[in-house]
Amino acid sequence: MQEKKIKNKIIKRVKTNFKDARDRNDFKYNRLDFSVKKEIIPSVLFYLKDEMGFIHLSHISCVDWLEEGELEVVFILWSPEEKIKVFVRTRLDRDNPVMDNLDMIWRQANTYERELREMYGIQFTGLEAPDEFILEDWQGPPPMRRDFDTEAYSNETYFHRPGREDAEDVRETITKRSGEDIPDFAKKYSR
Amino acid sequence: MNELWFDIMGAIVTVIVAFVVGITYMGLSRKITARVQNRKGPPFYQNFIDALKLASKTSAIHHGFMQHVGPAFMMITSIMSVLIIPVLRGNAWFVNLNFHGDLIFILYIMVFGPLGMALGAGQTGNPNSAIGVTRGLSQMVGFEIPWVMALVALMMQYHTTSIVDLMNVQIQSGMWLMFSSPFAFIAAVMAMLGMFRYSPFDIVGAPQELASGPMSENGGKYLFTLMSSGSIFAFAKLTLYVDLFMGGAGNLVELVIKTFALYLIPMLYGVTSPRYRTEQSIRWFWGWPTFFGFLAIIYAVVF
Amino acid sequence: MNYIILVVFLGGALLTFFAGKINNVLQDILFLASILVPASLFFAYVHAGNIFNLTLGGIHLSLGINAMSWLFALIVLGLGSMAAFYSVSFMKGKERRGYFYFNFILTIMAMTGILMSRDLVSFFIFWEIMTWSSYLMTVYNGKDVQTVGIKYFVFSAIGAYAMLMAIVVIHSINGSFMIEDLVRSFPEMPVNMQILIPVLLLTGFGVKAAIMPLHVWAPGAYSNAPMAYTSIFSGALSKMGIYGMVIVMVSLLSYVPEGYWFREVIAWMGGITAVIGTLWAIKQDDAKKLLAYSSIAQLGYIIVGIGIGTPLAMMAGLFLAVVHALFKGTLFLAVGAIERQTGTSNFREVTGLIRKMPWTFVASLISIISLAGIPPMGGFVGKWMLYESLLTSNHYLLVIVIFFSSTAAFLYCYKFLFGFFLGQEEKEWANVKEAPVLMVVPMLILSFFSFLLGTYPGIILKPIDAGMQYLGYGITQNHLWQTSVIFNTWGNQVVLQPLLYSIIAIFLFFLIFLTIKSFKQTRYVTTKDISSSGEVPKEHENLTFSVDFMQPFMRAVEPVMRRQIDKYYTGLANGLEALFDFMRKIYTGNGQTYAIYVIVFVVILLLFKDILF
Amino acid sequence: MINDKNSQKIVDFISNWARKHSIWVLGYGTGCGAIEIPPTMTSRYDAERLGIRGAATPRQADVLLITGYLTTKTLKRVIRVYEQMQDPKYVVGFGSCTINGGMYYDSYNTINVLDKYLPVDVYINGCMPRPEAVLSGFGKLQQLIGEGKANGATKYKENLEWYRANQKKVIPNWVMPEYNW
Repeated sequence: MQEKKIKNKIIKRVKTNFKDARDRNDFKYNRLDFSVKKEIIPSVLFYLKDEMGFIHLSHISCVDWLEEGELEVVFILWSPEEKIKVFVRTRLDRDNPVMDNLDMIWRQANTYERELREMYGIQFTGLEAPDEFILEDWQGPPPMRRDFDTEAYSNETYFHRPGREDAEDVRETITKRSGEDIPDFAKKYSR
Repeated sequence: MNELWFDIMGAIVTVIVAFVVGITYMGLSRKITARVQNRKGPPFYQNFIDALKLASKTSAIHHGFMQHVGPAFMMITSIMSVLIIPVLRGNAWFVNLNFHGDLIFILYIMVFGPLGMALGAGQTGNPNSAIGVTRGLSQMVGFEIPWVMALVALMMQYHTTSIVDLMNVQIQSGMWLMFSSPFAFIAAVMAMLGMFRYSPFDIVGAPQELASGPMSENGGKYLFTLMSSGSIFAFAKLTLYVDLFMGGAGNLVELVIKTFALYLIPMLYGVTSPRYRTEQSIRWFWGWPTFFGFLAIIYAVVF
Repeated sequence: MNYIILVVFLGGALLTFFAGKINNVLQDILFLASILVPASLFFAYVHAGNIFNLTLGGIHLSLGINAMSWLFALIVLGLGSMAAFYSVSFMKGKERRGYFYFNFILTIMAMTGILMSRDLVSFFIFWEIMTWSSYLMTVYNGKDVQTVGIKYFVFSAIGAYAMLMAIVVIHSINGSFMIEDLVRSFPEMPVNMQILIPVLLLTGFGVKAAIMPLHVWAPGAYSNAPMAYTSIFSGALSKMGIYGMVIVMVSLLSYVPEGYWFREVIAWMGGITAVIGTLWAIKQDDAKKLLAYSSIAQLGYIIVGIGIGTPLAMMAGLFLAVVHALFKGTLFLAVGAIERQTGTSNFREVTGLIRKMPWTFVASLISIISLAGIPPMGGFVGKWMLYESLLTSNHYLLVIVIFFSSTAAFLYCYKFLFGFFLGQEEKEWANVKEAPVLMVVPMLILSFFSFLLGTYPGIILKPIDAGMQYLGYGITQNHLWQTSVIFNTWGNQVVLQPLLYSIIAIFLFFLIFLTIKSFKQTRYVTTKDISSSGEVPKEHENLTFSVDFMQPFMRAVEPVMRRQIDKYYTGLANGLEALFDFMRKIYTGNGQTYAIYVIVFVVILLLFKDILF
Repeated sequence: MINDKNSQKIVDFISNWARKHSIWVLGYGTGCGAIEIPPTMTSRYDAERLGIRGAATPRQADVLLITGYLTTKTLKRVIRVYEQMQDPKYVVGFGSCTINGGMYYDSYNTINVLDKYLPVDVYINGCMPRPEAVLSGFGKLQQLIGEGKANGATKYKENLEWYRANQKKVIPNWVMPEYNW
């Protein structure tokens, strides 16, 4: 009960301060969920950090909504006092994903932003990091986007040793040998 | 002129004997270590094969002149000490420079090579090499103290600085200095643990943290020269201990038995010990070994 | 002839100083001439027994040379002329050259004067000229001129006052200033005078020789003076202290029973000086400071030899004095060359100069090997004689102390060579060039001599022998010293020539082996191409290991290093200041108070009349 | 005498024998395969009895053992390590990742076929190969060395341009020192 009260308080205060913040909270877990526009992301995060005690940035994640043509960036914050997580989501245009740099709020945001820049191609304005993060000398499109065909890229870039095509499926071979059927829950993984 | 050629031939024979015996000991140490660890282990001549392979490497790199000559400096130390230390008692083949140097000369020529080698290691520019060298020099300051104390005790007691004279003292009295100056022997043997750089005093090479330290940029012929110099030097050091404390040796078989018995001490101590940090190692040498060194000097003065 | 040399020096100094107003080249030539002309005059015309007398204001002054001072004059003038050649190139384009040249010549003159003096008055006058000219060089430029200058000034003053007091005491007893009279009458003096006079004189000389409690000025002064001058500051000027100590220890103290204790104390002080100097040298990051502390340590060895005072020990001390002048002179000159070419002398900044300044490296390498006492260099012969003399005279603990110090010396020796010449070749120093010929050649000549003395020590042992005979050591040593065999009183010997030939033969054999073995496949690669976990070091990445270089060793000896003599002196100074402050409070400036003091004093006198009188 | 063919044969025979029985391995343990090396070296399988032991740095090593998949990033380091080694030198590919990409065959950043980039002398098959397989692979390598057929380094030298082209295809930003032997 206590937790729900606190959560309600937080939702109320965020909503009064930021008019277009939408929440989809289910109160099932110890977490809250807000969706805001990308322009007000810095002020929302500042507010949560300074006023509500969400002083720790756990992660910055990204979801590729290919069908809707958008990239969703998720900031995951943690309040050590209340033991509550907050997900702050925002949507960016998939063709031109640009948003503000946030590493002045949390230093560790720099690392996550460099990763997102390489893996999803999101540009953070004013991000100071000249070197590559993980992908040294990468030339292709951002590899974590869903429209990136990794097998085709691999075949095109690296050498392919023939012989893999007629390789047998492991489950089929085992069932053939032992005479048993593939279990239902495993069928969807088979080729 | 003939005498000179005879001397040179004797020197070459001495060096070859030292090389063969020393490198066999190194192979045996690998074998014994393996047996202690319940392994079969390499054959005892494995280090011969390693040396031969290193010699047959067809390419080599160096980072400058000092690295190129570093192994040659190391060889000076090894061969000079094996020539000055009497290998056998009263054998015409092995009287090399026995009467041209004394114990203090030996002490100083023994650091010539490591210093030259350290310069070579320094020029590679590899940080690991320089760290290894500083560790080695620091540790040397540690174990030289008990070692010199033991030698000073011997020199005080028998009023000589010559190794040949100390051997003669043992023949005349019929008693090894190991028993007539026991504390000096203990201090010297403890210092020997550091001299041979087996674990727990293998802080110079330390393959896990320093990538073999000063040797990390040496390969092929350079490593071959260093390896053979190391085995000659090990033989020279063991022979020095035998001459000083165990009455020298009359023939090669006796020498091999005595040196191998001594060689087992640092090796078996090393098999069962983990590695020290550098300052722990230095302080270890300034603890009990130095205490025994003091006892040796008091013993030498009083008796 | 004696005083003509000094007059030439002095006139040369003045001419050089004023020639700077006319033409720089003329000034250089005059400078060289005013060092070289008197030096050659000295070696050509001055020999023992050539005495010049002068009576000035009723005081009898006398100048002459003897076998002992001839040996030291060899150090002074030999090193002085090498440093002079070097200075001409070193000072090119620097400010206040006249000042430098003037003081340089004056120092050489003063040292020559000291060696020529046969009476205490002229000795003291020249001693003061030497102190002042070296003080002016110490404050020539540098970072912390004030503290360093004051320290040097205070300690020199203490030494000078002690010496002056000794001279006055001697005159009040003897009625003569002549050193011969002092030597003759010393054994008959009362015992308290036999202790007081040597203590005062040794304090005076000990300051210049940087013996243990009086050494604090040395690191600052050596490192602050221009390097061309420091080479004679450390190489020759400190030997004046040694010269004085030799005279006191041998001519005076060996004839009285108290001499034994003096010898023991001085020898142990020398031993402790050696250890302290070595430990502090290891800690330094600045090459000048490192060499300064190393000088203190090396002077410690020399003092040990002189303190022990047996024939072999004295010979070891004097031999080390000559060799120290050679190698330490070279090393200071090398640091000067590096500082001139790169602008800094800090190990943390300069690395990898071996391919840029090969000749400086060769000179430094030979000198460092000689300093470390490794055969076949001159330093080994001196160290060997020192150990043998300590062993044969039963100073077993002192052997250990000296051996510890000289083993620990390898650490700073390696640090010096590694810091400047080895390690990664940085892009910052890619355009450094070798020093001018006039700077390199003196270094090479000096280092060649320290190599030569390692195989043919007889060259310098002969004048040393003559000097020791003058001091009264037995003539029997003459047959003890052959050209290349050194042996101790137990009869154990080291035959240097075959050893050197063997070393060279082994070295050449393996050098040839390493060179011709797979010659075509042996390649030079840059220091960036090292096996560092498969990484390619980028240009800006500094992989050199130069910070906290000897950290493991420093950790082990940390308890010793926490105590600094400097701190005690500071404490003493603060205490004295507080005492004087208190004294100041007594003088209130009020007449009434003084009246009370007078009354109290009278009352006390009256009260304790019976006890006091 | 030295140029005589028979004596050259004898010298070759002796040096090949020495090379065969003294193999210093530099393990490049990027993938999961590195965990199979400790049992191979320690008491159970004891590779040291065959003269196989670890080397600390590339300069001392004879064999480069690549245990598992190589990303483009690690490939750069592997090439550098290989080029720092001294002749004669051999490469052993360990596990199916080095042969055809293994389970990472469709990954966007792991190379699939190692021998297009480095001259592999012996492949050890398996995912993971057990220590027995490793020892048998080294046995094959010893056999090849003894016969003088393990000449991957020579192949690399001769076809350097082809290898370089392949390497530069996946490592466009090429900043390595020249390889000139």
